[in-house]
Amino acid sequence: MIVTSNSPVLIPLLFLATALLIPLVAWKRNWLAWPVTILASFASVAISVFNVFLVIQEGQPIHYYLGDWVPPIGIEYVLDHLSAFVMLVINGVAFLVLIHAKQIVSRELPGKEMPYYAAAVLMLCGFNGIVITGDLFNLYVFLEISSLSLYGLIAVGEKQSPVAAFRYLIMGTIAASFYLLGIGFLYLKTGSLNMADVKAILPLLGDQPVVFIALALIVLGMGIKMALFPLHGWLPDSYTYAPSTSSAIIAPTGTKVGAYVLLRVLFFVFGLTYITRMPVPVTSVITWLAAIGIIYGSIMAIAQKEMKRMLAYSSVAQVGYIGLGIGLANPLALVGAVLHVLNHAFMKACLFLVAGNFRFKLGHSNIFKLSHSIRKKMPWTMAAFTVAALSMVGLPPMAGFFSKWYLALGTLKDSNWHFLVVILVSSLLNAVYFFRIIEKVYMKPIHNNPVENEESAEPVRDEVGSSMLVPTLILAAGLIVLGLLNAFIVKGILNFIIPAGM
Amino acid sequence: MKTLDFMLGHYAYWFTLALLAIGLYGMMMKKNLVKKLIGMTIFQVSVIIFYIAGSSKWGGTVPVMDKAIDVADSTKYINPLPHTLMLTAIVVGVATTGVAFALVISIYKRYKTLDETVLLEGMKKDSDSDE
Amino acid sequence: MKFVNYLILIVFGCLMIYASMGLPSRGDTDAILNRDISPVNSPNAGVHYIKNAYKDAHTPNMVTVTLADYRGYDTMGETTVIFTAGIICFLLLRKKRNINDKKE
Amino acid sequence: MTRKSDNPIVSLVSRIISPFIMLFALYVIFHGHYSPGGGFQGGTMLAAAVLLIRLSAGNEIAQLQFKKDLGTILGSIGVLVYFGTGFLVMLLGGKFLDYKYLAKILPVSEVMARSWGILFVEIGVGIAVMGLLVAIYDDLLEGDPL
Repeated sequence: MIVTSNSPVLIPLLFLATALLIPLVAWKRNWLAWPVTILASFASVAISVFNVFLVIQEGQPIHYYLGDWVPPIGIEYVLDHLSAFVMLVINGVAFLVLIHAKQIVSRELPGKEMPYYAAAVLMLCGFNGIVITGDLFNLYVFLEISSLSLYGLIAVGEKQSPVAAFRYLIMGTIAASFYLLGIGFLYLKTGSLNMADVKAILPLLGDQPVVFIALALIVLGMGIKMALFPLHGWLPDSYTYAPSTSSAIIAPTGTKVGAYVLLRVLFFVFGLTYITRMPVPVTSVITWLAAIGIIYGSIMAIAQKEMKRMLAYSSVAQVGYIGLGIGLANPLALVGAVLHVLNHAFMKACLFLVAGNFRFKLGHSNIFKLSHSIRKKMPWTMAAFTVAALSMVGLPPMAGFFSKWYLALGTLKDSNWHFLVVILVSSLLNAVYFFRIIEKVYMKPIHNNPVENEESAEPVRDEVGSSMLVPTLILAAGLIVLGLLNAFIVKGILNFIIPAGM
Repeated sequence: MKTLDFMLGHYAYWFTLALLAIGLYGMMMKKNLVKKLIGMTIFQVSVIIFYIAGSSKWGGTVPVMDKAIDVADSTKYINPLPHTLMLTAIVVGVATTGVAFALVISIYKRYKTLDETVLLEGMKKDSDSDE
Repeated sequence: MKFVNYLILIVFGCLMIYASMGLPSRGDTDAILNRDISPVNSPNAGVHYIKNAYKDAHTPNMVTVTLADYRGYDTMGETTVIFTAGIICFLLLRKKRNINDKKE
Repeated sequence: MTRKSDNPIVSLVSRIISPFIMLFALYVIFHGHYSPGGGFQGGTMLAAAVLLIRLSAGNEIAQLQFKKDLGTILGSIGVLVYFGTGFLVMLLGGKFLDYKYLAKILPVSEVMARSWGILFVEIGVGIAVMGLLVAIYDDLLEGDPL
C-alpha cells in the first residue's frame, strides 16, 4: 500500500536511505557495501518499471505533493511519461554498471568500497530527484547532490583525476549558480517556483528582457552540465582519468540529466510559444551549437589514441544529437532525442564497460596497443564492442539507427536539410573511429596459431569473470532488443511526452 | 524623482550582480587554484545576496511573528521564502567548498603545486609517459 | 586571449545589470512577487507562509516553518548535500586503514 | 595544527568557553521556533565548539572528546533522524514529511504535531551538520600533505 500510493517519491528515498545505511553497516565491513548497493539498485529498477506501467495505465501525469502541501505552496513530484521513462533508463543502466563494478572497484580502490558506493548511490539519488521533481529550486538541490558525488567519483581515478575533477567542480559550480540566478530572476518576476505555475504566469508578463536572460542563464548552466559544444571543456579529461566504473556510470547518465533539465525548462516551464517570441531564437542557437558539437566531437574522437578519451569525445558528439533533437523542437525530433537518451545510455555504458574490461585484463585501453590477439583472448567482450560500435554508427537492426532515423525525420519536417547532412556525415565519422579498432582486432590473421576452430581449447583465452561479462553482454543484447522493440517504446511511451502546443 | 526611485529600487541588484562578475573574474583569470576557489565563493555569495535583496519590503519586519503586528497584512513582514531557499544555498556552498578543498589537497599531494599552468604541464607529461 | 576574457566579463556584467532593470523595485509591495494571489489565481507561496505559518504549525518563526515543513523536502536535500560532501571528503582523503584491518 | 599549542592562555580559554558555545548552540537549535536559528545554525556552532578544542589541544588529545570516526557516523544518523521522521509519517498513512500524522502517536493536536515534527527535524539537521563539519575538518587534516 505504501509502495502504490507513494511510488513517485520512493526511488529517491530508497537511494537516500541506502546511502545513509552504507556507512553504518559497512563501516568495518567493506564487503557489505556492494550487496546493499545492488539490492537498492535492483529495487529501484523494479519501482521504475512499476512507475512506467502506472503512468501508461493512468494516461496522465501523477502528481505527488510532498508534505501534502498543494503547489505552489509546497513541493510536488510529477511522474509523467517523460520522467518515468528517463528514470527507468537511468536506474536500469546504473544497475547493470554497478553489477560490473564489483571487481573493478575492489582492484582500483581497495579499502574504499564503502564511501565509493555511498557516493555512487547518492549520485543516483540526485539524478532521480532531478528527473522527477516539479519544483525549480528542488531541482537545484538535487543537482548539487549529484554534482558533488560526481566530483568525488571522478577524483579517485588516475594521478591526473583530481585536476580534472577540480576543473569540473569550477565549471559545475558556475553552471549551478547560473541556474540558481536564472530561477532567481524568474522567482522575482513571477513569485513562484513551481514549474506548472511559472508556465501559467509567464505569458501574462509579456516580452521582457529579464525573462529572456533568465532563460539564457538556465540554458547556459544546463549547457555546461550536458556538455553542449563550446561548454564541454570539462568532459574529456574527467571521463578519461576517472576510474573505469565511474566513467561507465557517469557517461550514460550524467550528461543526459542535463539534457533532460534543458528539455523540461524549455518546453515545460517556458513553453514553445513563449520561446519563439523571444528576441534571440534560443532553440536554433541550441540546434546550431549541437550540430557543430556533433562534427567537432566526432573529428576529435578520430584523433585520440586512448579509448576512454575517444569515447569521451564521442559523448560530446552524441549529446549533440540530443541537443539537436531538443533544439529542432518538433514532435519527431523530440521523440528522437528522448529515444537517443535511451540508446546512447546503453551504447555508452556498453562501450565504457568494454574499456573497463580491457583495463582490467590488459592493464591499458590504448587503441594502438590493441592487437588481433584480443579476439582470441576476450571474444565475448569484443563481440559486445562490435555490436555497440555498429549501433553507434547506426546500422539498421541496432538501436542506434532508430533514434537517428527519428532525428532525421525531425530535420526534414521544417526542411532543415543541413542538419540531415550533419547527421549523415557524423555517422560516417563514427564509422571511421570505431572501425579502426575493429579492423585492428578482426582483420588480421593470426600467424603463429593456425588452429582457430577450437575456441574453448584456446590457451591464450583470458576473458573477464562472469560478474563483469554478463552486464556487458546484457547491454549489447539490449541494443539489438531495443532496436527491434523501438516501435513499441515509441508508441507506448514516447508519443505521450510531446508537450502541449508543439 | 522617478529616476531616483528607480535607482533606489535597483541599486542593490546592480551591486550584487557586479559582485557576480568579480567572482567570475576570479574563477576565469586567476591561475592559483585557491584563488579560483575564493572567486567561486564570491560568486555563490553574490547569488545569495541577490535573493535576499529581492525578499525585502519597505516597512516590513523580520519574518518572525510579532503579537503586535497582524499576520493577515502580509506587507508588514518580509518574504520568508527567499531566506529559506538561501539557507539551503548557503549549506550547498559550504559543502562545495569543502569538497573543493579536499580536491585541492589531493592535487597538492600529487603535484606539489597549485599553479594551473604548471599543473597542466604536469598532466600532459603524465599522460605522455603513460604510453 | 586575456583581452577576450575581459571582454566576456564586461559584456556579462553589463548584460546582468541590463536584465536587473526589468526586475521589480526592491521592497515594492505591489509586485507580483508580493501579491496575495498570482495573475493566474494560484496562491502566492511567500504570502501564504506569512499568513498561515502560525496557524499551521504553532510556530512564530516563519522561516523555520517554511524550512522544515512547507519546503521540508528541500531541507532534507540540503542535509543530504552536506552528507555527500562528508562522504566525498572521506573518499578522497581518508587513509585506507581498512586494508590493515583485514590482515589482522 | 596537529600538535598541542604551547600557549596556556589559548588552551585554558578555549577549554572554558567551548562548553558555553555548545550550550548556546543547543539554545539556538531548540529556540529556533521562536527566534532566528535552527538546526543548521546550531549544528555549525556545535561543530565550532568541537573544532575549538581540536585546534587548541591538538588533534591527539581532542580524540578523547570526539572520535574521528564519530563524525561521519553522526552525520549519517542525523540525516536518518530527518529521513526517519518523514518515513514514519509515511508509514502512518500520510505523504512524506506530512507531520500532522504524528498526532497519531504523540498525545498532541495536529497543529502541535507539526511543531513537534519541525523540532525533530531540526535536531536531526543539527546532529548531521555538527558531525559532518567535524568529519570534513578531520578528513582535510588527514589528507594534509605537510
